[in-house]
Amino acid sequence: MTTPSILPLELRAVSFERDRQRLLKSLSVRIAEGPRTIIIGPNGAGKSLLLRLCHGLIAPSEGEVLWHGAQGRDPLRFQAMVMQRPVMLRRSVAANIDFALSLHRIPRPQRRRLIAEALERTGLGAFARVPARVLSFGEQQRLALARTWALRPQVLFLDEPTANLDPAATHVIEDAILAMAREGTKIIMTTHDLGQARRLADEVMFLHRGRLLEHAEAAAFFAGPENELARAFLRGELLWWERRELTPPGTRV
Amino acid sequence: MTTPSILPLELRAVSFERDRQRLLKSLSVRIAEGPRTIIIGPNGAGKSLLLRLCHGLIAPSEGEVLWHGAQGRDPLRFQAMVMQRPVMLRRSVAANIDFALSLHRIPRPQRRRLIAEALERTGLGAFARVPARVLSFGEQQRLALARTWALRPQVLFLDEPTANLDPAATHVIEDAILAMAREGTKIIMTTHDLGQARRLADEVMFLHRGRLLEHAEAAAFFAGPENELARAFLRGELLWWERRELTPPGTRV
Amino acid sequence: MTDIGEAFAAAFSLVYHLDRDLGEIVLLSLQVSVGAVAVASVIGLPLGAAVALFRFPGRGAIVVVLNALMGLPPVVVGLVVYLVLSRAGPLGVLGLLFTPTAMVIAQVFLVTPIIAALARQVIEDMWSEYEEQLRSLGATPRRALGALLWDGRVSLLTAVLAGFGRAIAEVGAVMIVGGNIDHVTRVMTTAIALEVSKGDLALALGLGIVLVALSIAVSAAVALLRGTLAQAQAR
Amino acid sequence: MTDIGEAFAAAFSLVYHLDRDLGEIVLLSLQVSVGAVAVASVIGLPLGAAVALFRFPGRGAIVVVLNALMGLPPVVVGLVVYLVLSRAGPLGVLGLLFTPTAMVIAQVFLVTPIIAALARQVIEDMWSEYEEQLRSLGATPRRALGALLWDGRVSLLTAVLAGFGRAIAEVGAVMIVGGNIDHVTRVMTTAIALEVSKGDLALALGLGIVLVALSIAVSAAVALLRGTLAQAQAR
Amino acid sequence: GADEFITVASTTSTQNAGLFDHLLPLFEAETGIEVRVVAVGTGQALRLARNGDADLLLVHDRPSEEAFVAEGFGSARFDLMYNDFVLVGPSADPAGIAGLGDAAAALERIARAEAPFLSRGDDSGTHRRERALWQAAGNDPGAASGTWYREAGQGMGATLNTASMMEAYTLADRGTWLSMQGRLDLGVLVEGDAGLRNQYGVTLVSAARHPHIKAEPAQRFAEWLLSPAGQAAIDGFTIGGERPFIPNAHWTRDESPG
Ligand SMILES: Nc1ncnc2c1ncn2[C@@H]1O[C@H](COP(=O)(O)OP(=O)(O)OP(=O)(O)O)[C@@H](O)[C@H]1O
Ligand SMILES: Nc1ncnc2c1ncn2[C@@H]1O[C@H](COP(=O)(O)OP(=O)(O)OP(=O)(O)O)[C@@H](O)[C@H]1O
Ligand SMILES: [Mg+2]
Ligand SMILES: [Mg+2]
Repeated sequence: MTTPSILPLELRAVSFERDRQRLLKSLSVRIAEGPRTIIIGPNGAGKSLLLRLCHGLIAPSEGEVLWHGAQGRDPLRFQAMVMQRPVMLRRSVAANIDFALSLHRIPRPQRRRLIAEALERTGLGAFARVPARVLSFGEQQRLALARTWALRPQVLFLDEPTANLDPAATHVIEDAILAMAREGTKIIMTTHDLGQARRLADEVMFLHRGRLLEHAEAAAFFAGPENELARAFLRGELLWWERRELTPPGTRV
Repeated sequence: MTTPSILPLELRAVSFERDRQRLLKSLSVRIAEGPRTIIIGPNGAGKSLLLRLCHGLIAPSEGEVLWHGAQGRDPLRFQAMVMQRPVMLRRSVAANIDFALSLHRIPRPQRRRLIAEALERTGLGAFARVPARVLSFGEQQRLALARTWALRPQVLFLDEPTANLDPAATHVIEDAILAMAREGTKIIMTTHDLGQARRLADEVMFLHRGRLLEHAEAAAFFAGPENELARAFLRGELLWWERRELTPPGTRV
Repeated sequence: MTDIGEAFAAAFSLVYHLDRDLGEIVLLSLQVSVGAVAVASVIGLPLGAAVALFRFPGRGAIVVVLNALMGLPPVVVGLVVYLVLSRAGPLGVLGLLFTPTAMVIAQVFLVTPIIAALARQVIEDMWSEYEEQLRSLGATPRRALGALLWDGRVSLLTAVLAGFGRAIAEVGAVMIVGGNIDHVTRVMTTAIALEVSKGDLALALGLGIVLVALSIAVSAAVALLRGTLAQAQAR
Repeated sequence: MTDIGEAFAAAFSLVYHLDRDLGEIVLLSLQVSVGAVAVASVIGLPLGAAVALFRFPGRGAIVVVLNALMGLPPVVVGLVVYLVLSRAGPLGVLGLLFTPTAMVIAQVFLVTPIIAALARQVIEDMWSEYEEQLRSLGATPRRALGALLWDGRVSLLTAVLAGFGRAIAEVGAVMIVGGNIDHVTRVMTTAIALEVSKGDLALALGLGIVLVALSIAVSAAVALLRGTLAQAQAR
Repeated sequence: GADEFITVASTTSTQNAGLFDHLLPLFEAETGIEVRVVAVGTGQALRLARNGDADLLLVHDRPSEEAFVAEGFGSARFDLMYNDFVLVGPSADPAGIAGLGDAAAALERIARAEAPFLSRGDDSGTHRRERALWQAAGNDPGAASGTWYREAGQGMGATLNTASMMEAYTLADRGTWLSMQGRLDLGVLVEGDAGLRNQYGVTLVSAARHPHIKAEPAQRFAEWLLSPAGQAAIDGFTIGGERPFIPNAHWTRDESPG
């Protein structure tokens, strides 16, 4: 990709409100080109909302989302996202990818090659002509990844992309994410798998009840976060947004 | 629950076919009262199909699904299931549980207590009056668990119930599953988290391309499965249903 | 096109001077159509939902027929109801012919298939999402049906409005079984037809404008109801 | 009730002796209604989808009006089209009045709001699921609209059938702009109305039975198409 | 409204001309009996009465009214009033019939010129008269249906409108003509022929055939129409200064049917 990057991304005092509830609370953060950004936090912290907000799918109630490198270009055209629950069009697996490619004006002959390649990489080659909606959920998640990769975005948002994947597939997808990052794709991703977060993160954002409580280098964060709640989270002691002493896993069977 | 159990469950040469494809191939298995049964296998192996088949949501194309203890009772009334993607009714969180309880003819005053209890256990107390469909997916999965538990089934099917949960929630849900099992609920569950499988399983079923390749004691299975593909799966070397040498996880960052 | 200008003038003067006659006709139109749609909804919504839910032999044929009956010709329905309610017919003794009740009955036959066919489609689309979840929770078909009708309430309202549209606009059936009797069974559409046959096109159009305004008012009221229903979370 | 027996006898003898006149009338009915529904679909489906997709000031009002226009009275539509096409009207020079083309035009006005309003509901329900995914993939509104229309094809067919039902059954508009002229603009519904006014109820009912049979045939054909469309996966 | 009412089946021509709006308030004020008029095609009106759905019949097709009585559905029929039919057409008058005294001859000319002629085509009283005139002219235009001879299959008002649009000739009853002429590009070309006379009659429905019929109030209405008071009321009804209906009852109270 030789076109200039739309990054860095800056959120300026961004809040998101629904039904008179502040779900994201005055987030300010700068996300630069380069490091793989992993967002972690308990269920309902606002991780998915934050990704959708950065990606431009929802608009902030207050504050601004700025793509400093966009230079008048539509930033959405250089991003892609794998949603937590990807929506499959009522078409074949191949047609789902083909549709995404056609949206990006990729000429038809080229598309066939890209589709074959994407299916190959995600182990869906045998499913090309199967209706996408009958796939198992793990397969659907892989198809969503295939559909996104074929677009070769500058910025790739991933919302728990391996939640439904088997161990080997998770492994391969992690490898692929690393490979893309090496080729210059900016990765912004959420996960509940702390092992995965350790493996993939260059920097970590810790979200809690709609607040960004910590934004740090991965090594420093996993060594010991500054924030007390983040520490509790890493120890598995942050339950329903509250600190609790829980029996350590493994001792109970 | 003093009513006699509907177990054991027996599948006799069960096959499931769609669009001229055999998705489950001649499964025969007996699932007895007591041990927690964990089903593992790669994406698309047929785990969800198998659960739905046992639960009676889909009918086998060939073979029989028998609940030997049913004694003329409708076995579905003594089972519950947390689906891989639970469907939330277009109502409040509390009303979703209330609906499930009302289906089981639980009188209204009792319901209120059960709802409060279920919400408490899954950390959703604050969300009682929120529309269920706006919950985060982790919260939805917890609601699905709450909805099912309130029914106090004899047999509980769980399809990757913690895929979207944060670590502490996963921990608590695992504890709750163990507690229910201790109280006599039969657990039949799938997961991609091998650590979780180790923690929860009494016995393991390994599914691959619609075939049941191994059904063993958990300890024996995790010590070293008889089946070659199961061994590859445990080592994370079973990719897209095929054995592959993969770089071991952790070595690549 | 002067007629169209005249028509608006006529419409405004009709409304402005709102004479008792017009009020009476508007009211009867509403009573008959709302009544018919209410009855048709009570029959059609569960019927459509049932066809969507149940699998039985001949179901495909029933869907085809239901869809076809959306095109039931009002005049034919009017005739059949006339023959049944006529003094010479089986229910003649009830003396319902040329009464608003007869008009409601005829419209129920027209509107029920529309509501049922559209509801079937809405519920069938939802059923593909809900079926396994509801069955897993232990819902009997009857409870599943209720849950689907409630969860689909916003979309189903459009089906009901389509039925209302047919009822308020149709003239063939109410003309035959109502007889367009002044002060008794004259509704907006039969009044319009009368003015057309008299050749007073401006007045006919004026009445037409009033009728369309009436439809818009009903539709706006339903939009408010829709907003309330969309927010209603609990049962 | 002897009339109903007579009616079936009349219907059978009509079909059995299938005289040229009946064939002509059936054919014209189909031509006019299918033509009108085709045009109305081409306008109404994208229109409904657009209203479902776009957020703009006054959108709520447009939805209300669209829903209300499902109840556009045929007689009024017929009158307006009549005034426009009449010699004194702005398009009088075209000489379209009392031709099948005029009937198609009038029915397009009747059917388009029905198809658009029902399509809006279908697409809006889908849009809540698809919106973010399509926008994330980079779909322009135009492409999103196309994708929704294609993915909703099976449900939208019911909306189109509802429109067809209105077209094939309505008599008020085609009567006014067509004139029910024998061998020129006489269709099933106007023929039925004529037999009613003549008092030949059995023949009217017989024609009605033929018309309903025709609707069922069309609906069955659509069911086949629906099956094909449901299976069509790729574009 | 009164609680006692009767149902009268009538033709659209009388209703469209506005006759009932003029007569009914007078009768209701005098007797307190409400009269409900169902105005439909002649054929349908006869059918309603035959089924016992109307208490009184007021139409203008003497042969079928008499047949109705002869078959026992009606108990008696009386002449009530008359007007006449007129042959109207475009002012260009392509067949050149203006001023002819003989309607049949005028039709013959129209047929020869193949000038557009719009028939009611609905088997109504007017249509039956038109067919009789064609027969008198020795012509059967049915074969030309769809070409210059067109059958509208609609009521009088719509047919006049259509004829005006198509610049066609047509046969109209004077009542409808008078009430609509201002809006039409047509003129009266032939009138006054004895063959154009249009007799309206009132027929009592037989209570023997249909016991539920409200024979007594229906008879009161019929008697009132035929009485000097009713006849005067009809006489006093005008449209734009012209009398569309001329009363001609020759009935006396002794004739009252049983
Ligand atoms: N209705 C259907 N028609 C055709 N194929 C289907 C249908 N339902 C499921 N399949 C196929 O059956 C296979 C097994 O599906 P299933 O959902 O059981 O997988 P799974 O083991 O649960 O996978 P995952 O781990 O991804 O949840 C998949 O390959 C899927 O594509
Ligand atoms: N449209 C909405 N209206 C009201 N509340 C909402 C809406 N969308 C999200 N929420 C609430 O906002 C909170 C954050 O949601 P979000 O989906 O971002 O959580 P998350 O961090 O992604 O959680 P998970 O780990 O479960 O995916 C949740 O508590 C959810 O209930
Ligand atoms: Mg999330
Ligand atoms: Mg699964």
